[in-house]
Amino acid sequence: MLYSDKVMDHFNHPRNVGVIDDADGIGEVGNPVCGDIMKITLKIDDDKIEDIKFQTLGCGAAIATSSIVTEMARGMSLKDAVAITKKQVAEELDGLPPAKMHCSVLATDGLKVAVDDYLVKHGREPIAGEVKSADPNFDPHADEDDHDHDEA
Amino acid sequence: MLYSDKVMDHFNHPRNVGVIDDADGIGEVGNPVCGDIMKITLKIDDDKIEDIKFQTLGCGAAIATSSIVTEMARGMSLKDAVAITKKQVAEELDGLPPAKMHCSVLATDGLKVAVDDYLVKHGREPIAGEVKSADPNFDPHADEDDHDHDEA
Amino acid sequence: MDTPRRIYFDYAATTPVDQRVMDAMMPYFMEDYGNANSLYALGRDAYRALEDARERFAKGIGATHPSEITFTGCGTESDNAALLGITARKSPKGGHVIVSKFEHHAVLEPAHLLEKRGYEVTYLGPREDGIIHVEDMVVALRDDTVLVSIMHGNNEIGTIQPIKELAAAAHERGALFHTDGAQTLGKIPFDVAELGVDAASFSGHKIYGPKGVGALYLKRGTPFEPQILGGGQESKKRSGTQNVPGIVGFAKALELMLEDQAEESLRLAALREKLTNAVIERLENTEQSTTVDPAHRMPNIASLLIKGVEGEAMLLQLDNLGIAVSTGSACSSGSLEPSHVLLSIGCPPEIAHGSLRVSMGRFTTEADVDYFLEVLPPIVERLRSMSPVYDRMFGSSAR
Amino acid sequence: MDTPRRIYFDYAATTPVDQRVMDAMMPYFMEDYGNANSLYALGRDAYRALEDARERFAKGIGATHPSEITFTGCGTESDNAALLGITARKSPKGGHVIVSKFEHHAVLEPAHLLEKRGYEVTYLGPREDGIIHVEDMVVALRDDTVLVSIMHGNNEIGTIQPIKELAAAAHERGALFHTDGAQTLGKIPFDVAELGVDAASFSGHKIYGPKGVGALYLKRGTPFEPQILGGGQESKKRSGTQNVPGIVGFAKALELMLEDQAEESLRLAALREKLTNAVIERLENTEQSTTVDPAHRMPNIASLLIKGVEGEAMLLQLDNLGIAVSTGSACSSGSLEPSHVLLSIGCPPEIAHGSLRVSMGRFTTEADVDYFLEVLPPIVERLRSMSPVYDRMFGSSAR
Ligand SMILES: Cc1ncc(COP(=O)(O)O)c(C=O)c1O
Ligand SMILES: Cc1ncc(COP(=O)(O)O)c(C=O)c1O
Repeated sequence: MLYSDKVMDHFNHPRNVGVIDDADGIGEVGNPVCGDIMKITLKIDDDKIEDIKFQTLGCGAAIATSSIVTEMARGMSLKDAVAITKKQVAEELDGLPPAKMHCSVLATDGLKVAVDDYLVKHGREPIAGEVKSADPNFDPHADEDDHDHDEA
Repeated sequence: MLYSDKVMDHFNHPRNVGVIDDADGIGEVGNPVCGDIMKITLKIDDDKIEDIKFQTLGCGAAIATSSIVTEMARGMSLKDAVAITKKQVAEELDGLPPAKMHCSVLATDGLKVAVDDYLVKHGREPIAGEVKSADPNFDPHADEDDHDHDEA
Repeated sequence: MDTPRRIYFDYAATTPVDQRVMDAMMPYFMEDYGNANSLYALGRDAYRALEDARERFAKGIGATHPSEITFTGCGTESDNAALLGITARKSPKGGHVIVSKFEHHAVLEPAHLLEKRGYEVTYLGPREDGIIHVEDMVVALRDDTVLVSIMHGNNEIGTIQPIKELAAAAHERGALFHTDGAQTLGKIPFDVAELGVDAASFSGHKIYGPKGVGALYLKRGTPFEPQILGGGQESKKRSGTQNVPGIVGFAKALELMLEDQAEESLRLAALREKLTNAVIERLENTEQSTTVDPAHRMPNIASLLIKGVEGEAMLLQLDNLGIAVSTGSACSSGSLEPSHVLLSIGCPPEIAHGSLRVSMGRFTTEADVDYFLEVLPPIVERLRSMSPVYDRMFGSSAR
Repeated sequence: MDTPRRIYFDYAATTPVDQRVMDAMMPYFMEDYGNANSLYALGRDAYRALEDARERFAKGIGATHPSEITFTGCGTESDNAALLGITARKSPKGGHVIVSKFEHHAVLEPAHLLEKRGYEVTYLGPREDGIIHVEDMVVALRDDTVLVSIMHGNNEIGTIQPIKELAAAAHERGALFHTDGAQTLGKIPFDVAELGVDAASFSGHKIYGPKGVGALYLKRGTPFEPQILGGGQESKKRSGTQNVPGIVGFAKALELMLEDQAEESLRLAALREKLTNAVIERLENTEQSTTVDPAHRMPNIASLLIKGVEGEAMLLQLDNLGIAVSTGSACSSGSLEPSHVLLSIGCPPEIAHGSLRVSMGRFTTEADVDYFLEVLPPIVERLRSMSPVYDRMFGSSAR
C-alpha cells in the first residue's frame, strides 16, 4: 500500500488545522471505535465558506483527506461544498489506496454535517442529506450532550 | 538418496562378472519389467562354492549387491551360502538406501536359486526354499523354455 | 543531517539476512545448484547440504531425529499444514480443535476453514495479562479434542505462553499439541522435547534467515496428511523442489541465534525495559498493553498503548524521522477492526488503534532507543493536539 | 585430467541462478530487507520492488494486469493451488475434472485428492506421439466438467501440447483451463492471452531464477479459493510474508529468458537434434521416446530410450565422467513403476527403465554434446555386456 506524494504532503503538512472559536457551523463525524473522527468548523458569510478548520484523529489518509477538503471547500458556496464527492477528494490527492477510500468519506461527511449544522441553526432546511455523524457513545468522560454537534 | 562408498566401489568395479560356461548351478531371478534381473552361475565342488560369476541388468544397488554376494559366497558351503540374508548383504556394503533394500533380495535369491538348481539337477532336495525366480514372460524374442532356469 | 538516521524497530515483522547466513547460502545459488533429488554428484552435494541443514536444525530445536523436520515455503505454510494436516489424518471426519484467540492469522484462518469442514473450534481467550492459562484450556478440553494450537510467543504483545504445561494438559486428555514458534525460535529457549509438543512452526526470515523458507516440526508418529502434493520430497511430507540455499541459510541462522541467545536476550530485555519505562514516564496516557511481569515477556518486543492517537499516523511520523515500528491499528491493515490480539486481552478498540509495537534485534543499540525516546513525545503531542476528542476523552483522566 | 569435466545436462530438473539474477536479488537480502506489507519506508521499498516484479512478470507472460500474478513458494504449490483452489470455488460440491495422464505429480496428486473429495477425474492419455490431442479431450469433456489441466511442455519427453486449441475446446463446453508452464516458460513463446488459458503455473528455478519461488497466473475473474491462509498477502490469494528477493529474481530471470528466446531455442534445438541423431546412429537398439516432429518438441529436451540397460546405472556411469543426466527409471526414484510419462505413451516398462533425458540450457555448448557422444556408447555397451538378458531380448532384433 502506497500513499501518493500529495497524500504524504497533506499528512505531513496539514492545512487549516484547528478550531474556529466562534464557528458558524460545526461538523463532527466518525467514531474513535473505528479509529477515526473528524471535526470541521466553518465561518460562513453570504452562504460562502469564508474560513474552515479541521481537527482529525485518524490515519494518514484521514488527516490528508481532511486537509485537502478544507482547501477545496474554502471560498465555495455551501451548495458546491456539500456536493464535493469522495471521488473528487481522492482525485485531488492523486488517488488513495483502495483500503483507504473510506477515509475520503469522513472528510466529505464532516463538511456536509458542518454546513447543515449552520443551516439548521439558522432555521433553514438542511441540504446535505443523511450522513453518519459521530457516535454519541464514544466518550466515557463526557456528558451525553457534550458531543452532540448540533448543540456544541 | 546416497550410496555408500563401498556400494559405489562394487558398482564401478563389479567383481566376478560373467558366466561360467560349464556351470554346475544356474540361478536367474528378477524381471526386466521391474527393472532388474540377475543371473548367477556356480562351480561347485564337495558342496562348496569353488567359483561364482554373475550378470545383472539393474540399478547401481542391484549391480553392487550382486557383486558383493559373489565375494561373500565364494568358498562357502552350499548350506552357508543359502543362509546369507539381505541384511548381511546390505551390511557388507555399509548399508543401502531404504528404497534400495529390495535389491539385496535379488542377490541372495539368485544365489539360492543357483544352489537349488545344482541340488535338484543332482537329484537332491532343494535347501533354499521358495524364491521368486525370473518371470517367464519377460522375453518377447525367446521361446518359452529359454529362460526357465531349471532347464537352461 | 547528511544521511538520515534509519532505525529498524520492527524485527518481529522481518529481519535482514545476516552476513554469515548470506555467506552460508551463496554456494548453493550458482555453484552447488543441483536438485537435491538427483542422483548425480551435483544432486548428491545438494542432498548432503540439505540433510546436513536438517540435522543441524533438528539439533537446534532439540528434536530427536532430523526426519522430524519438514522444510516448507514459509511460517504461514507450516502453520496451515500443522492445523489442516494433523486433523485430516487424525480425525478426518471432524472433531474438536482448540486455538487461542490471539493466534497469528496463519493459525486462525485454517481454524476457520476447519469449522467450515465440520470441525468444532474453541477460540480460547487469554486473560488480561496476555497469557493463555492452563486452567482455562483444561476447561475447554473435551474427550473429542483432536488438536490444540497455542502460540509460544505472541507476535504483537510479546507474551510467552506456558507451552510445557499446556501441552502436558492437552496430552492428558488425548489431544495433540501444536505451537507456533515463529516469534520465539532462537530468541528464548525453544526445545521441543522440553516443551513436549507434537508439532511446531517456524519461519526463516524472523531470525536473520531468508524469506521464503519455513519449517514444521512433527514429532515422530504424529499423524499428518501432506498439504502440498507432488513429487514426494521431504519424505512425502511436502512436495516441491527444495530451496536448498534457503534451507541452508535457515539452519545457519538458527545456529547463530543459539550462539549468544542468553546474553542477547538479556541485552534486549534491558533495552525493552528502558524504552517502555521511559515512554510511560514521558508521555501521559500511555501504558503497556499488558502488565504481566517481564519473565513472561519476550525480550525483544515492547507493546505500548499510546492513548488518543491513531497508530498509523504515529508510525508514518516516526518513519519521517527514519524509525520503523509497527502498530495494531486497523488503519494500518486496511481492515475495520483493530488488532484481534489487543481486543482479545480486553483492550477497547479506541485504545487499540493507538498501539505501538517496538521490536528489537541483533543490530539494535542503546543509541537507537535514546533517539526513539527523543522523537516520540513531540510526535504524539502534535497528533493529540490535532485530535478533536483528545481532551474530552483523556484530558482530565490521567493528570 | 586435472579438474574432471563437469557437464550439466539436467536443466529440466533445475538450473543455476544466473549471475544477473543474483545481482538483481542481492539488495533485498541485507539492505532492502523490509516486509512488503509494512508501511514505513523500508516496507514501501520492498512493496515497490515486489509490485515492480509482478508487473514485469505479468508483462513477460502477456497478462493483462499485474494482479493476475500470485507469487507462491514453488511450482508444485502453484499447480496444487490451481487444481484445488479453482475447483473449491467454482464447484465446491464436486464435478468433473480432466487432467492428462502425463502431468507432473504436482498436478496428478491433487487430482487424486479431488477424487477422494468426491470429484470425478478423467486421466486423459496422450497418443503414441506424446501429444494430447484436442479430439481426445473433446470426447472426454462433459457438461459438468469444471476444470481441465494439461501441461504445456512435458518435462520428461519434451512434447508441446496444443494449449490454444485445447483451451478453446474446453471453454466451448464451459470448463476452465489450467496449464502447467513450468517447463516451457521462457523457453518457447508463452503468452496467456494468445494461449487463452484461465490459469497457469510456473517455477523460478527452472529458468535460472532461485529455488523457493513459484507463480500462479489467474486470469481476472477466475474463481479461486486460496490454499495458504493467513495474513492475506498477495491480494488474499496466498498468505505468508513475500519472498521479495526470490520474486525479484524470478521476474529478472524471466526477462533474461525472453531477451534471446528465439536464438536460444534455435541453438538448443540444433544441439538436441545433433545429440539425438548421433546417439541413435552410434548405438543399436536406441530410439527417441516419441517420433513426433521437432516442431512439437521443446528445444532443450532430448528423450532417449536405450534398450537393454537400466537408467540409473547409466546415469551413475555418466556421472563418473562428470555428466549429469536424468532417467525415468523406477530405480532412480525408489518406486517400482518406471516413469508414468513413458508408460502413458505406450512405452513398455522394460524399455522405460532404460530412458535417458538429456536436457540442455544456457551454458550448454557443442563441445558438451560431443563429449557426451564420446562417452555414452562405451558405457552402454559395457552395461549391456553385463546384462544376462540383452542378447536374448535385443540381440537379434536390431541387427
Ligand atoms: C507468530 C507468527 N506466526 C506465523 C507467522 C507467519 O510467518 P510468514 O510470514 O513467514 O509466513 C508470523 C509472521 O508473520 C508470526 O509472527
Ligand atoms: C512440469 C513441471 N511441473 C511442476 C514442477 C514442480 O516445480 P517445483 O519442483 O519447483 O515445485 C516441475 C519441476 O519439478 C515440472 O517439471
